[in-house]
Amino acid sequence: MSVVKLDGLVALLEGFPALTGVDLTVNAGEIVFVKGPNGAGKTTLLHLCAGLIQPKDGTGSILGHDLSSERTEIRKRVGLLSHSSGLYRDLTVLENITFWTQIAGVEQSEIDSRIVWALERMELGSKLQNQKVRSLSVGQKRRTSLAVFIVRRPDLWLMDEPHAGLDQEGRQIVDDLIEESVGAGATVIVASHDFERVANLSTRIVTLSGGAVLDADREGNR
Amino acid sequence: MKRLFADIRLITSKDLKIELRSRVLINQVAPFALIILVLFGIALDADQKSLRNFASGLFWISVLLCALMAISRSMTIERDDEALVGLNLSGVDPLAIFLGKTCAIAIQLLILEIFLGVGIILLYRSEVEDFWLLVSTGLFACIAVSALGTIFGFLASGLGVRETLLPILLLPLLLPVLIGATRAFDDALGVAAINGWNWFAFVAGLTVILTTVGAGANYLLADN
Amino acid sequence: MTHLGYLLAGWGLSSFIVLLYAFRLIKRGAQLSKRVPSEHARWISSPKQNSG
Amino acid sequence: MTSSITTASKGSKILGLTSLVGFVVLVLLAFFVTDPDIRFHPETGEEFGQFDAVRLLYLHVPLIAVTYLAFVVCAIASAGYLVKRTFWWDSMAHAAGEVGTLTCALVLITGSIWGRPVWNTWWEWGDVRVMSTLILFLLFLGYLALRGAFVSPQRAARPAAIVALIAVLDIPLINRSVEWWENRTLHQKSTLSELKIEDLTLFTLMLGILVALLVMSWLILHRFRVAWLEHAEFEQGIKTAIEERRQIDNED
Repeated sequence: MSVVKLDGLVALLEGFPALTGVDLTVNAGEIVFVKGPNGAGKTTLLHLCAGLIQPKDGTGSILGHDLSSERTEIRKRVGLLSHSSGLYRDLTVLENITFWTQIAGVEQSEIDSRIVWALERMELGSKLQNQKVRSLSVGQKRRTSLAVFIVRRPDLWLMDEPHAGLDQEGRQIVDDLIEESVGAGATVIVASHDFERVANLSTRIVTLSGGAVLDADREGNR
Repeated sequence: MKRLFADIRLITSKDLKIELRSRVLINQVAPFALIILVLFGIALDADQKSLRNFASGLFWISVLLCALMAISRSMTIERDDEALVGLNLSGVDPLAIFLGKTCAIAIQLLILEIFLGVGIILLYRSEVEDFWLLVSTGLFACIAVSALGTIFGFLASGLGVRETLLPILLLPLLLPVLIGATRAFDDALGVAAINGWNWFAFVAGLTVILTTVGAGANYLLADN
Repeated sequence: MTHLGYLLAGWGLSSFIVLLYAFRLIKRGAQLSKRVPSEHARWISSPKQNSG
Repeated sequence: MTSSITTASKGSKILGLTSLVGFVVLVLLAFFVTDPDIRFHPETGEEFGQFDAVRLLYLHVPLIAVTYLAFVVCAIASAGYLVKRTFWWDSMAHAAGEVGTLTCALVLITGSIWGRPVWNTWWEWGDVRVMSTLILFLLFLGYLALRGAFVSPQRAARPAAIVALIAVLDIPLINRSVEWWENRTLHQKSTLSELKIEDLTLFTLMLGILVALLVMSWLILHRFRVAWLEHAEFEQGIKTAIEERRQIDNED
């Protein structure tokens, strides 16, 4: 079953055609590496797949939901790790994760265990947990965003430069997480400039250029 | 329904917690309110009697100006690191976001109103004749202001000119609230021989209407 | 005629403003028409059809 | 005006010409044929009334009528947009909103000019209609400002429609509140009923409303077409931009 199915998709960003006609199919369990120069439309593609943008033209479906009319459904099931942290600066790490877990509608009985799991997984120790996000380093902030990202357990992982700002150890955690998630039935799309690293991780490499797919059939090194 | 209330509480308490930490209200908006009161006093070059007569109007104008700041701040919280995107992806009912943020703004405004109320009593020597009229009008009017303010905050959010656009969109629409609340206060402070409770009823009606309109507009505004 | 000044001001100003606005609309329309292919101007093919 | 393309069509030209002719007839009637408003006090026999200032009402009253009509059209078109989500409704709302704001400004100007000799003031606080009209004007200034703040007209459509609807819904509330605010109004129950409404006066007034309607239709029609073209130009710009981006694509 294809998790992502895009057909001639055009998307605008403030009147600029960021995507000029994307055809792309991603099947369940794939780890797709989206590469391309700056401004190729990688970020917009991820936002589109997350159901955040109303397509201008073309058709598409994500996780079986129509991209034009059922975007609310899509949003509930995808996770988006974007450039900005998506965190509240004046709340602590723990408060942020707790808020985002609760607001995502995770079962009450499961909330605590999930939070503990996410914090452990991202190696956010108890000292860090009580620090305000404002006072964190770039890497620590990224780890917190990742913890918020995984705690929801999305079916489709959309990750924009997941390794950016992380140290060697942090990058390894991200790689492991991606591996595990696919084992657990998720599908992953990673946009990145870190060719070596992500190519080794992915099952397929998609090259984006000028807002369209240049090549979607290259195999990854996984 | 239970989920809705839980989500509203979550969002409201989150906003209030952020406010407690960042202290924008206490450190910036409250002094601003105080400055307005003082400036009015100086600019009107008024004797104590006319200040007392104008007190309710000046009070509500100050509330409206502070509300603009509170609304702006409330939107900035969600915009700074794109937390709003996360809220949209969380699958939470847009109504919960709207009501949650409205509640948070309303609570902050209420605190400001208390502060300003003490201000006009001390600075303008206003005398309270009907305490409960004062309280009920203050409560309802600030809900109306917050509800409409939240909607227009969302409407204009993401626009570079939000700070300048918000006042011209919001203030004319709030004129009925301003008039109603001012007249009710006039009676409560004993500067006009009118039936303030009638004006309170008007304000309460407006609050219901405007909050409903806001909730409706919120659904239209939420992407689908 | 009493109040002639007021009368002229009221009628004159109003007509002037409307004419100015109308003139600017026509100018803007002509400018845009030059840049946009005429198939978008539905009123040309079917002039009887009002408002688009 | 040979083959050059404009927003004019045969229909709009006829409409425009009719408006012009109607306006000339209206001016003749308002200024030369109708009588000034002069009345005599039943006891003292003193002259009173609006005298020739009444001739401003043949302009002021029709302007009020079309202003309210334009805002109603704007609200209906906005609702239409929210239901249908098509550009036609959005353009109509935009056109009606802009023309309505223009006529609303004229209502305020002519009202003020009329008020000076008749009420002895340019501006009357506490008069319900004066205040409500001013607030209405400010509301729609905000509406137009909101539209102008968006880069892409498509993204402006929904917020603008919501603002227009809220604004129009707010009008009765504003009206109520101002009316109760100061329980007084200079406008008598109706300014007109106070006049000797003769057949000719009434006819001139009706003609005025008709002419104003024609002018308003002409303006909205052309504003709509401009909006339509702006939209087409925007779409065309996107098309070219997409093609350009694809070109770069192929060069890679």
